[in-house]
Amino acid sequence: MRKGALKVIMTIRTPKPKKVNRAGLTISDYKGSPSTLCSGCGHDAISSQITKAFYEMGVKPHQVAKMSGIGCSSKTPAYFLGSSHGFNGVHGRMPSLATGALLGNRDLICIGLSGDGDTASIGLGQFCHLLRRNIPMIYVIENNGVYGLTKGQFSATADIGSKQKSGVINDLPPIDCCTLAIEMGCSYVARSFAGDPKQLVALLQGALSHSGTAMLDVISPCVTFNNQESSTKSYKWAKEHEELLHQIDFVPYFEPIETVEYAEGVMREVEMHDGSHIRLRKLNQDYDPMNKNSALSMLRETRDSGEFLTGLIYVNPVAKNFLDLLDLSETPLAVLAQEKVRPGPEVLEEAMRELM
Amino acid sequence: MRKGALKVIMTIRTPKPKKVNRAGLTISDYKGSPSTLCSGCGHDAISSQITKAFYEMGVKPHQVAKMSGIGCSSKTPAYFLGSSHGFNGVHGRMPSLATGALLGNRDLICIGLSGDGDTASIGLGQFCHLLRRNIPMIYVIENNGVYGLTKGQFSATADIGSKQKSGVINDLPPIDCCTLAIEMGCSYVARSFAGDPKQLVALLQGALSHSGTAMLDVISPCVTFNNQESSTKSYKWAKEHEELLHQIDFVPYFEPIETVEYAEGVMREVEMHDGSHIRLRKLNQDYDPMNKNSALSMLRETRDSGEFLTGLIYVNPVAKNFLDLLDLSETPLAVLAQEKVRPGPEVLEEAMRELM
Amino acid sequence: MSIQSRPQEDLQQNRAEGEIVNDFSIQVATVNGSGSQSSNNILMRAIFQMGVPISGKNLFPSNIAGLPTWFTIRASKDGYAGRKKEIDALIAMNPQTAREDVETLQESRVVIYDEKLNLSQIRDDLIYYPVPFSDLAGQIIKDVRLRRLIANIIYVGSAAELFGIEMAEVESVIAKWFKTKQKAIDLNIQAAHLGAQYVRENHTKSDCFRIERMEKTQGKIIIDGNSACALGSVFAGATVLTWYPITPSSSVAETMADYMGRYRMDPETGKATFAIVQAEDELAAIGMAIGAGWAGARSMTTTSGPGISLMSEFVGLAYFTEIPVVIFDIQRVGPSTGLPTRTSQGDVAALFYLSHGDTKHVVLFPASMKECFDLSIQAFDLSERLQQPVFVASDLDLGMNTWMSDPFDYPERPLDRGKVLTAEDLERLGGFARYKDVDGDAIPYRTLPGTDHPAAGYFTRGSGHNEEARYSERPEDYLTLMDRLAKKYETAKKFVPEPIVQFSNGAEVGIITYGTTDAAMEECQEQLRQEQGVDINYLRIRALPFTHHLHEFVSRCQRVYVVEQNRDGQMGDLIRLEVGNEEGKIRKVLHYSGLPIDARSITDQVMEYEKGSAQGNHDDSHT
Amino acid sequence: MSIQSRPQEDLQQNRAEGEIVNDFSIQVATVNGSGSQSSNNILMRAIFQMGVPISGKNLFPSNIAGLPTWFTIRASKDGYAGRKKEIDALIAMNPQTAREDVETLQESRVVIYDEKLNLSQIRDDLIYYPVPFSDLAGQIIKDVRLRRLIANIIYVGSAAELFGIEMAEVESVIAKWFKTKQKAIDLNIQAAHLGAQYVRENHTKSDCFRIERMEKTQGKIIIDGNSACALGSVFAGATVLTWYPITPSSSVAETMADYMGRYRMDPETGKATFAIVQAEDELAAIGMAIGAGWAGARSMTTTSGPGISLMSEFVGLAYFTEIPVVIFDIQRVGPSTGLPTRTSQGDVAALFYLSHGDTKHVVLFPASMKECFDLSIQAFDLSERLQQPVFVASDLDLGMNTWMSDPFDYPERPLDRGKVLTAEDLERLGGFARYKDVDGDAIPYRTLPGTDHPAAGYFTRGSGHNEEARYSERPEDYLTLMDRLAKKYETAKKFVPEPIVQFSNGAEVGIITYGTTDAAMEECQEQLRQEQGVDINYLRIRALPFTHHLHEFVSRCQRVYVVEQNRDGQMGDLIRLEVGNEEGKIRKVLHYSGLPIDARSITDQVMEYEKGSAQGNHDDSHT
Ligand SMILES: Cc1ncc(C[n+]2csc(CCOP(=O)(O)OP(=O)(O)O)c2C)c(N)n1
Ligand SMILES: Cc1ncc(C[n+]2csc(CCOP(=O)(O)OP(=O)(O)O)c2C)c(N)n1
Ligand code: SF4
Ligand code: SF4
Ligand SMILES: [Mg+2]
Ligand SMILES: [Mg+2]
Repeated sequence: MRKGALKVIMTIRTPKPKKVNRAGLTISDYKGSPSTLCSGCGHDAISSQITKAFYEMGVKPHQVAKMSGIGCSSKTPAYFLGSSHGFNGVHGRMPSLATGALLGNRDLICIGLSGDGDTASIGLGQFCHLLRRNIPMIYVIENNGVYGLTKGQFSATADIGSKQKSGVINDLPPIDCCTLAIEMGCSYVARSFAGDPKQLVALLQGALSHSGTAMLDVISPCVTFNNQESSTKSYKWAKEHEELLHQIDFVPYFEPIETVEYAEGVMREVEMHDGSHIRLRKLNQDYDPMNKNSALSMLRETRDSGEFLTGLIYVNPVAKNFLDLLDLSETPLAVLAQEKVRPGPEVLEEAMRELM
Repeated sequence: MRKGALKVIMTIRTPKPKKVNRAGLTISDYKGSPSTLCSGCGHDAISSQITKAFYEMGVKPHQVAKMSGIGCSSKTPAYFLGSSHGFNGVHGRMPSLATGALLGNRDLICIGLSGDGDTASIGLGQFCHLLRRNIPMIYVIENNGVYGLTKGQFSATADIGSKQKSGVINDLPPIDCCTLAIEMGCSYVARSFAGDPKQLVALLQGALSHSGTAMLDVISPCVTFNNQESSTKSYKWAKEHEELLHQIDFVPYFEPIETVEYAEGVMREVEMHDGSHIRLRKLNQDYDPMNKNSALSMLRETRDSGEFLTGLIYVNPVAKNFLDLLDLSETPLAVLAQEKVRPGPEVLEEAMRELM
Repeated sequence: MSIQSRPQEDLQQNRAEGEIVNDFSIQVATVNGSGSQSSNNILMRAIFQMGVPISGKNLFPSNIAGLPTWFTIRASKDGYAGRKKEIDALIAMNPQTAREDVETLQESRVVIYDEKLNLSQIRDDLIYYPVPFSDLAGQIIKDVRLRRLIANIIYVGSAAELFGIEMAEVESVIAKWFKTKQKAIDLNIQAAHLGAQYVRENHTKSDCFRIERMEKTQGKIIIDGNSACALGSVFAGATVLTWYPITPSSSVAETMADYMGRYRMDPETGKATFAIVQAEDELAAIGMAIGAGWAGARSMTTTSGPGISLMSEFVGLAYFTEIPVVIFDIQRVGPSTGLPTRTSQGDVAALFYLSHGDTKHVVLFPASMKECFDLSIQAFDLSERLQQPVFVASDLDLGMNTWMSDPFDYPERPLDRGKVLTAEDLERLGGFARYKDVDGDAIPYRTLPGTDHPAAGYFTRGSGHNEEARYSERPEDYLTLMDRLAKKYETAKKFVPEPIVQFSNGAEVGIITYGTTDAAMEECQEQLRQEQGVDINYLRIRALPFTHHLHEFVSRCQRVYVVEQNRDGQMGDLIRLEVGNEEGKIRKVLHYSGLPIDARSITDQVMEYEKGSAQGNHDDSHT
Repeated sequence: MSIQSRPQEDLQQNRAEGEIVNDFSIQVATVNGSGSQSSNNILMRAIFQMGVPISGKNLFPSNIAGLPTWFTIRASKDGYAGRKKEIDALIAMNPQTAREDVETLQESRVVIYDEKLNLSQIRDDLIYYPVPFSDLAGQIIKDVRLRRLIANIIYVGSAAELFGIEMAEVESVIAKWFKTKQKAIDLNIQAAHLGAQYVRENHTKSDCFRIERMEKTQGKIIIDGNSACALGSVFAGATVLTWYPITPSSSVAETMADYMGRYRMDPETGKATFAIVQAEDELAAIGMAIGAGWAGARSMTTTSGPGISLMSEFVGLAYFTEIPVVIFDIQRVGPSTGLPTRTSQGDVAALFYLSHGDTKHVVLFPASMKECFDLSIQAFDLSERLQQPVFVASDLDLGMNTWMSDPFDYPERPLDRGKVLTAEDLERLGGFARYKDVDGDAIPYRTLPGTDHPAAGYFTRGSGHNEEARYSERPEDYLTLMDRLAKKYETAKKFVPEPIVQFSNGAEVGIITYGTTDAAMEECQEQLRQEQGVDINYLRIRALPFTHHLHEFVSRCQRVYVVEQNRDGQMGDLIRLEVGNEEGKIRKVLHYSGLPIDARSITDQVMEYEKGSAQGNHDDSHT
């Protein structure tokens, strides 16, 4: 039923599948090299949705910078947008690389791919500080609750009480990246599931329209090390427990918004930075993702009740991002001409005089 | 008036000033070398209260391990409990050193001193992971909103919009260490003020009676770099805006609990791990520090309303600490005899047979 | 891809009357995650049980499933355990690489392959044995996934039949391998027989390779270096292990966790006499280990290159504050992430100089399974004796590949906990100065936190301090401290394991190695003697700092070749600093492709030099 | 405490007919946070304005207020800027240290002190000038806190009177110093006069030290090395600075922020042509800088020892992925936290070998204010030309002390942005291979993210890659990559600044230094010539890698002394590796107390060696 309902909506949303998008490119222009991940890995599903979202938004691949840390998840930037620049850095430190890249070139459309270990274990500090700065980028956590690439050790989002193949049991509470992100000032916080392509695409498109950090905590099952039914990061559990906060329609700025009639409180519309609209259609209750406090309470309640809540949990479309705050020149710093960056001889003389 | 009221209470609490405490030691046995901090520095006030609390609780100095990172705050362990072991490590990484020390010797009574830069900037990751593990120790943040030792740069708890002597302005939101601590699973979360010695002593004694991580976020003005009235970390501002959540009496396990009559809902009593009691006396409203959600809401509300809330914000006296979870031998690992740690020849033979 | 360019060895040469017995290599080319690991092990162990020395090297990709993997079993009557450059028998199971794998073989080598791949057209100078593995598998099992697994054990049977590996041994190994899983045992034995039978009925042996029972493996064990280090640590009485997962070091910690759980629970209390903590990263891992070492525990951490870099600051703290901690570096190919599943000895300089300022560290270099065990134990003694970090530098080849070894000997010496003062000592002495050189060996005394004496406490700090451990910026205090630390490094020379030295009369050439490189040396010496008539003196370094033996060795040789597995000849440089390099006497023989070094490469490079013609990649910019 | 043990210099010796003119040192002993910094500067600048070359060294504790601090002004007619070991005139304002300060003076030196301290009983071989500073201060100001400040300026007046520093200059400096604050100006001038007057009326000069007007400072500037590096970076067109505060490097970033704000706002748009970000720690600081360098910005970070250790992993990434970034290391005394407010050259080995695996880095060593400016600029050109990290190794003495210098010259060469391909280039070439050595210099071409061409994109990774930047574990790809990186290091030799070399006829002795150590060399050479009749050849290293000049220099000397400020002789070792060390020709002269090196210590150690009697602390374990 849900899926059914979703389909209807999607037809409203999805620009009729064309051969080429606004950038005059085909979907295959957004593909990358073949994946070397395990077949069935959630990460590959996410790569496909990223490919789709960027294609549908008509993003120009050369403007994109794909950043990542280390892990199976962090390998994925090689598997989409093959003609874009990509940077697979060191473990847990992608946030600083991405921050630097955007300082150097503010025009880049930056997407960071990370894992739960890369972000919540070794990378927790940099992750938090990135969010505080509201760096304008999409930050996707491909959350499977384990270290995939090193063969199944627990990450900081592993379920408490969960068991490794080796028999070791995890007795530490998992970090909730969404709550943490909101507390740290993140201005676009969403949770989704690799097995829910439609929602994921919509959330990615919303993220592309956002002017600050858009953090997507995406449950992405590791079929090799953490897909047993008991795991809250398994396909089965996620499918069975997924609770949609709302149904999401995304209307890109370049599409006409047909005004559809809705009963009172059935739909909320969030206008994004670039003029796109995110439409949230009520499911159980009317939910306001612009209210930080209710977002936090909602997260706490569902966590306590063991629900797996997905959707756009919090958004502040007008928050100033870090580059705005730095008041940087419109021209990317990387390409400023010598005249702009090397003051003239008279300036040096002035400086010298002051020191005499 | 408040202070007056407090005094009364204190007389109930404070064991009549004796020459020596239960350990047969005088207060001067709990002092350290003379401070080299600026006169008037909040950190020195905190050192005095630590001295007092440990003296009054009759803690044996040789059982204490004082840990710290780097900063003016991190120098303070040299200024109290001079006969205890102390470890002034590297910047931002005290949590791991303290964790290791307690793994090595579970009998140590561990107190960590840190600064807001040491904890919330460079140390944020380790801080969060320490809290997740509920390491049995007292963790004091001497929070002045600046890097004192490096002469006044902003830390991650600096007020948004605050100005450095150099004129640089901070436009990032401060991290709220109490909220963060609760989210990370800390089991004793308090906020206090270097200028409120009585409350601080009570909170420290409560912390000494706690079996998990006790995190005290103590506003500790930097008189040299961040004491201007506008700063929420200044003496003046803190004095004027301090809102006591409740008045705290601490009754150590070794003192008789005189039952005092109270009107309904006027007092809450928290029994601590070691049998001590923390008595919280209602001020404005009755507050339950055992309820995580109300603690988080309370923190959010007061933060939004710009109040400076102090007191015991959250406590879970029964949470299992990390050493319990590891099921460690009662004898500290550091002093286990060779027979305990080197298996016999027959064991090696068995291992060898399996490999043939 | 293929893992090597086509090497040049003429088979006729080493063929004794037409047959090559117990001296060849079998390589299984497959994909990882396909479950071939167990069948490869079964094949290897069956040969082992026939008394023939073996070694197994697994060349795997840095991902989890679906990429090419090569497992090479070397049977060597002489017990050579180093990598053999040339593959004698290929079992081609991986369509992705089959062609290239076949192309890189030398003539008249053997190819056993899945019929469907039909490789026989590629070259006509090889001996082919096609087998319809999946069809055969289909005969005994329907489930498609299982069929893949079964195909693996079928090639074991085929190979056994071809090379004369007794089926009885194969069966007993299978039984051991699957322990109590009777169904699995039966199924696998059935499959093995099927593979053997097919070969018997459809092929006639036309190659020259044979396994023949001999007596060289009785009482030997098969193990990998990481397990040996883990066992060593268990018997060293290590009590705290804090680590962060990284290939190829993870299995040290994981194996140790198993052993600890079995051997180190206190029988009386049933409680753990150890703590193992997976930290959030390497900074935390080393921080915890140092904290534990400070508290008096025997603490350790395990990592590889990137982790070593992250530990730099903390290691400097431990050096400067004199805290014992043992750090295992299972080296992989760097710099940066490099090749996480390939081997190297590239961290020598990093380890020796680790951290800013004037630092020099103690590093141990195990070269065998026995040494992984023994030096792990010694590392803890050294670290507590010297009160400083001690590194154990292993590598992926040593750590993750399977080696044959004599069983380990139970340690004779009791634990050396170093200079620790108890409350009684303090009572007697009336106090102590933490950083005072009382005994003239530059090693001070320490007390452990929790020691019940008013004079026990002292303050540890990474900033300047005097002998009483008080804060000091005085130039004279700093000089005293730094000079003592330098002197302590001299003292270390008395405690570290001496090099293994071997002189042959009249030999002019000296060769120096360390760690796994040694595995190729016995064979290399044989090649130099047989093919070139060159006898050599040999020294194997087992530790930094160097001992006087190095000076003596060099002075007794005309030319010294330092053979190691990194680009810059890092140990060679340290040796030149130690003993000088008069007229380019110290030369570098380097191997850094990520594959374990092989005897042939060493022999060839040494002879190149000797013929006064050192050129090319491995030329040495310093000479 | 006192900052030095009592040195041995006989005053008579260098006294020209009873008077010592423009060649002595004045040390003000006070406590930090007492506001004496400005008065010390005023005193120093007054001498400067009299045409007498000066240098100022501030020896301060690692805390914020209340601990002993010594500011030493050296007036040197010969323009010697290195530290002078012996103090000629002490201004004793700090009760905590007064006694020891006085005790360590040499005979017939001067002591100006606060009467209350009455120091005159301590020794009778000194010349004392007591002054009641606080009482005098009380005469002109009531506020107790201000009185302390005023007392400081009073001693300036007293010293001026005693040593013949013209009051007019003192006044003009005060006016300059307090800029528009007229009240402060008047008050300070009044106080200075009061101090002078008191001395005039109560003391008769009985010492031999005098300042006399000369013509050696016209057109000179006074600056510290950190400001010079900051200015250099501003004119280098640096666009991204990401940093984390740490003494003694912080003022590079902070001064740069000032200059950027003034000189680098785009006049047209009013927007910033730069970004300065205070990161959360050094891992983030270097990560951001590398990210920015990857994006094509001229990026930099500033730090000191502990930060260098924390940057290890990331620097290895930049080396291996070939990303430009400039790293300023303002060295302090390590290992660990060490002495944060003392100077050393202890990070040479750490910088050269930084990170695990086979890495070698480019390091520049400025030795003067001009070079801080020039080499900062060159560092960015080098880094983008070579596509790798470049370190600028300064130190606390150079960076935070005040030096006299000629004004800086405007850079002649335009920015060298290195091999960057534009969309047009790509169109023409039809593509590119990121890691291919097209030009034979081992430097590949890169494109910047955002380049509008379908062939522009490539994937950067710290793991193994081939020439097309694709993931590869192939041994041959790894060898190609590592050999090219080694070759690129050879190419770097063509671009790095050459050493400064100076031969004197027939000199047998060669001395090699780098960085601040050079400041003591002119004086040292004079001492060797005058006192020992020894002429020397001199080479000052300005960069790693070494160039051929080093080999030539060493071969032309009989004995070479490498003088540096660390314990292990780190540069000495690198030199030995480069040129060998035939019969111990390369000797180490070391200084590592945390105080700036002084000519006397070098001269003495060199002569010790020359007399064949090198012993003691500074003995060299390698010879
Ligand atoms: C500094 C460093 N430490 C450790 C490693 C080893 N390592 C590689 S990936 C990884 C964890 C990956 O887990 P996660 O981020 O959750 O990604 P996943 O594989 O689960 O997608 C680790 C520990 C490394 N590459 N670098
Ligand atoms: C790795 C490292 N980076 C930087 C520094 C320099 N440093 C010393 S203290 C400090 C910040 C201290 O601030 P905080 O923790 O708030 O302590 P406070 O001085 O304010 O009490 C810094 C950046 C250092 N010692 N080590
Ligand atoms: S191991 Fe897990 S995370 Fe990694 S590729 Fe396989 S399924 Fe995906
Ligand atoms: S600088 Fe600030 S924090 Fe440091 S000692 Fe002074 S007042 Fe305290
Ligand atoms: Mg994961
Ligand atoms: Mg602070």
